[in-house]
Amino acid sequence: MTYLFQILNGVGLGMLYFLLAVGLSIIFGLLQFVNFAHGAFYLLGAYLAYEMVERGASFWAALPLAALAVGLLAGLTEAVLLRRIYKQPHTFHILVTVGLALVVQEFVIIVWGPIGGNLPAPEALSGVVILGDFVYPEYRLFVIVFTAALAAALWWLLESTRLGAIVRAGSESPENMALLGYDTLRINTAVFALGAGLAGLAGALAAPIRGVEPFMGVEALSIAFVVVVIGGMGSYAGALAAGLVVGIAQSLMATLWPEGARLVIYLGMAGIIVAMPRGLFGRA
Amino acid sequence: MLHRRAFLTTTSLAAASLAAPGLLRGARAAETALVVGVPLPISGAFAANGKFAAMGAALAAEEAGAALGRKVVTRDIDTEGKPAPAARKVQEAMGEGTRLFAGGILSSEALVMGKEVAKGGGVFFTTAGADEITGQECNRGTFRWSVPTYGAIAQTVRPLIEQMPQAKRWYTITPQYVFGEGLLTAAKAVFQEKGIEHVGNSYHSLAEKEFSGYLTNAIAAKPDVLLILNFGSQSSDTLRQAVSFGLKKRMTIVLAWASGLEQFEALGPDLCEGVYFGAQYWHGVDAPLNKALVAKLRETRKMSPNYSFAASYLLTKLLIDAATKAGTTEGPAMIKALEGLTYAGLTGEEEIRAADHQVIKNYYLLKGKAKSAMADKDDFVDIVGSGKSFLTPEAAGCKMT
Amino acid sequence: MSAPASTSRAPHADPLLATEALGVRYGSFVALKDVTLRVRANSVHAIIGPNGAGKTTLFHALTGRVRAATGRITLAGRDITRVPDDDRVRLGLARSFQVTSLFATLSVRENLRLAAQGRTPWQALAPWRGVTGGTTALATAEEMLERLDLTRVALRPAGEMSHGQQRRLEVGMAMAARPRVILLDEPTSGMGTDDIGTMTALIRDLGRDHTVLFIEHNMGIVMNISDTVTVMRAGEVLVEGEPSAVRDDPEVRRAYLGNMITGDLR
Amino acid sequence: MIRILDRPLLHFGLAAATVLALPLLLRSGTLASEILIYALAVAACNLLLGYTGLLSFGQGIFFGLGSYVAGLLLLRTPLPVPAMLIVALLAGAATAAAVGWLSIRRQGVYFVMLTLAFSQMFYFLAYTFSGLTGGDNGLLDVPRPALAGVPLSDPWSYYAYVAVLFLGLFAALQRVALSTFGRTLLAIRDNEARARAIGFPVRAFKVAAFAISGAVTAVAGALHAMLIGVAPLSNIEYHTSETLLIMTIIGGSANLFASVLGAAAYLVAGDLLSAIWPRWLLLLGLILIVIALFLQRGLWGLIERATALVSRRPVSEDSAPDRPALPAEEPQP
Repeated sequence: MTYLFQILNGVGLGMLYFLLAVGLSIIFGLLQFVNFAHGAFYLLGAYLAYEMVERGASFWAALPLAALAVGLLAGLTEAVLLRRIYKQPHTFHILVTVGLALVVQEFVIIVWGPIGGNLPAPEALSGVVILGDFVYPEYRLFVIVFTAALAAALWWLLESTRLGAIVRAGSESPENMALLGYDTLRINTAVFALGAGLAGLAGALAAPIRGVEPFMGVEALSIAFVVVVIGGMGSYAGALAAGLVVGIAQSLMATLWPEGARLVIYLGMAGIIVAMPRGLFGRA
Repeated sequence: MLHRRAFLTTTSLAAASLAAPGLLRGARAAETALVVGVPLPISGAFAANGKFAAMGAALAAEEAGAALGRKVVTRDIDTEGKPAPAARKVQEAMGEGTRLFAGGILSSEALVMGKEVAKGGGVFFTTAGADEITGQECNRGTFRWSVPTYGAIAQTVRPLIEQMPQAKRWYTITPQYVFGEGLLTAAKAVFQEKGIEHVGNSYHSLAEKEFSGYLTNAIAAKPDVLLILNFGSQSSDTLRQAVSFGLKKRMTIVLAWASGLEQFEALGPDLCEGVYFGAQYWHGVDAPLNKALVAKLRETRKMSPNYSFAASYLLTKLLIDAATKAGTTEGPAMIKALEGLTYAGLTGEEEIRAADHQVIKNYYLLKGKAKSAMADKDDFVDIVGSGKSFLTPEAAGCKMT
Repeated sequence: MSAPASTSRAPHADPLLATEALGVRYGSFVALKDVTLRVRANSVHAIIGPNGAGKTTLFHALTGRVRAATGRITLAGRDITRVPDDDRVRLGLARSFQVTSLFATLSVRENLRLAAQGRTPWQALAPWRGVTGGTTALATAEEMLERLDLTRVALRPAGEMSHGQQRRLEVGMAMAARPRVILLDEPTSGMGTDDIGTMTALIRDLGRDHTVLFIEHNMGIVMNISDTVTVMRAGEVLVEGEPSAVRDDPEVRRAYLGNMITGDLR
Repeated sequence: MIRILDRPLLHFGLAAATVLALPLLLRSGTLASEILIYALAVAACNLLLGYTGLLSFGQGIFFGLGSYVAGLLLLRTPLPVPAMLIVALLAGAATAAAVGWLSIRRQGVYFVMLTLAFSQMFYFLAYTFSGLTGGDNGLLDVPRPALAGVPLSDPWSYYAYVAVLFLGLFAALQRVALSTFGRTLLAIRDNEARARAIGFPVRAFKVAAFAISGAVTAVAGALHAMLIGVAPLSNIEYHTSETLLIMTIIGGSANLFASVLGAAAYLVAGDLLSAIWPRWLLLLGLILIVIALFLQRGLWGLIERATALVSRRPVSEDSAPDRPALPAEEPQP
């Protein structure tokens, strides 16, 4: 019975991981850009939501606003900073985004202090759902439903809109996009802002579960990498599937072999790259 | 050494730009003033503790300086929360003549620094949690203020069992490393003695942030009490997630090793309400030295001392007092001055046990109160109980050499 | 330009490089199908065909860069179908690339030295051995510099040279391995008229002491210096024969030459 | 016609000058030793990044491994230090060869991610098998035994010992970089497909580069454990790998002395800044961004520009040996 509940709980975790990773995956797919600052956007989203709620805003307003603000900020960063180095080797992608992540993290400490804070779940969702012996917080249930709806919307965006078509074409072959005559610069910025905004949304959404603290971005980044690699870089469906796999695996390991949870996750990540480098769903 | 000094003075201007790390730290001041090194995680993940601890140490130095009419300074050393920079920078400080050190928040850095300081003939006073510091890894140069795991469990689990005779089923969540094992072992011993059923334990790694899986395990075991044995932000995460799973209504939650005020501030009163916390220090403790400190701090800085601040204040004060008494900062005389010392501390009368350099002091059981019942913004908890419980030095495994 | 290289050979001698029903697939796309090829020793053998005919894929398969899905490849009678690409160099197979592929930051001499060293690569795995130790490779590099007329620019980074020089170096890298069969993928691609003349002479010259297999779009060169021409289309061999026979083949004319050649058939 | 700044002898001379200058410039022998130890590990990292074009997040594995070898052997066996260092060297080479052999199956970002996964795996292995590694506490009391009767307990005498090893290994790395092997690595970095096409078994070369890099890194890790008296868990952390990479890039990957420069600059600046401002990582972040945008050849590139300014000779950015001037696979008209 416990296993069943662990799987259910893992689904909740997995949806959050999906949201965290999907932006990283889209950015990589289109821009071939390794974004080590993705965790920093997650961190920033959480703190912005926290700040707004502290100042009396409702969580429902803070959630989209935080995501939007992070997206705008990321778009700006892309336009003035990152686009200069797309053509450079990965080394410099990593260097500039590691630097950016440090700047954001230290900035958060300067503004909000080194001690974290608590962002309570909205009143309406602060209870629990009871299923026999199993207890599940309403807020986490909301996260599952919300993320599922968002995943569907994102699916629609990527599959049925012009932007989606461009992104998909661009992911398959970067030259395509220029050949088709699109303004690649603006599309790059838009996609980067979208990816980072999703990370910010994940941060704001996770804040009532995890609280906020200045180093939450580091852990988020490593989870996002694991999910993206297992799912296949640039793959939307892969991010969803791998998010769920990692969430469920982590939750099950809590019962089976807690000490080895991390070891198993990274072993899985290495195994996937060696055995199937494009991940579960990556395009060949 | 001599020619190096000479070189430094003659070419100091030219070299200043290149050799700043060596020159910026007042080398001259070190020769006349009494210096206490304060190795703390000032940057990195534990920066919050480091910040307050540095403030506490500075206050102690300031007070002592005024009282003694002598220049007393603290020297902040950023350990980055990691043993390697900690050891390296403490070595450096000793190379420049510093012999007294008060600091070390994390077990791993404190253990290393204790060894380094002892090797160099200095004295290191710490608040870190690892039992080994005054247990298997104890040494002449290291002193520890905080109560080890045995006492923390004895002053939290034991009184709660007595208070709640109907609560027979306990579940534990434990970080898997020496500190967590220490707490768990002590808790198990109490369970066995008191006939408590230990219905399960979840181990987790030091990097864990997601506790829902462990909480699901705990719920399945249907305990009366959830005993959380991790610390710092991990215990905050565990408590936060436990509350969101509605566990507060289903069972009693005990956090055996809380950091006190700074943790309560991060959690907020709603999460803390009704939860039991074990703590080394609370600013509401009724002891003269503590009352004076609280009054002074409220007046000058509009804040209440938290554990990091208070402990660091006291350690620095103890080192300065001992150095004044001994008339030197050199290790052997300092150790002699500190061993067996009984003094009026922040938790009442405290004693430095000579055999293992463990300070014998109170450990507190606190209970979170409702937001409406708080007298001021820092009044998060009531003191439910306190007392001194310690293993003998032999039982703790300390063989001083 | 004069008549084809005249080192005459017995027409039915065993081929030096041959394929038997060679097939290559990229996913579900069939890039090569049933290609059977005979390259006689010491001949100059041209491969022509429209874009997408599978010429470069054939080179990739011959040199081991892509794996053959079906069929086999033999070099001097030895089956090399499963031999890894780097080992094929040691067996005497070297190639140049259609798109210039040099060590751009290294000097021209170093490019050639490395290419010469590629024959005995395990010697280079010695981290303690200085470069002067590999004198054979250095000597080969010097010889190639002269033969390619690149001595003047020997110390310049390869990436900084003119396009014509880079193309010559590209071919020279294949030569430096002293192969039995040298494969040249569009050696004159992107060249000006002067450079083309030099390159044509170089290939003809190569034909004297090597077996040359080359892909070329310039029909003038093909007809001028080849002993054998293979025409490919859509991954298959259409016709194979002497230049004059191929030129006059009606199917080739219809399928390919008619709309490609602009009166340059000499 | 090699430009003066590209002469290996000059680089060795500069390394030797650094060894002599550190005691004059720094008050702390410990910091000086740490600079040389990191310089070794960074130069080894440069062999992969600058010479082979492999951006590996796995260097911390070998650094941590070296620390553990030092801790285990010096604490539990009577082995003398030189023998211990040889064991660390061999263990580092073997582990690096294995990690490299698996990692180089993938290229580009996948390679980076694979080394990242291995780095995390080894960290959690070290964390889980605390009986061997001491877990979170690390291996305490790593001694610094006397060498042929000369005690090494004084920071400056240990510095002298480290300096001798540093110069020896630096020269050895230089020899590697200049050998036919090292020059083949450059070719692989520039154009791997071509290197394979002209007959080089590229994998074997990459694995060998990993092994040499891992061996030197492990020796540096062992020396570090002896320096700080502990083999800490943090030495095998992902963070160590990241720091080594950052130092490498800050210095520049043009030559091995640039790595010494990178290690020294990072440690000295870190030491200085952290004493002044607790939030110094913000400055570090900004510096990284500036380097990525404007100073891709690192501090060494700065020196090149400065000397070019003095001698009024233009530095051709295109001839940068650490950056292909011409994308090798780009189609040309």
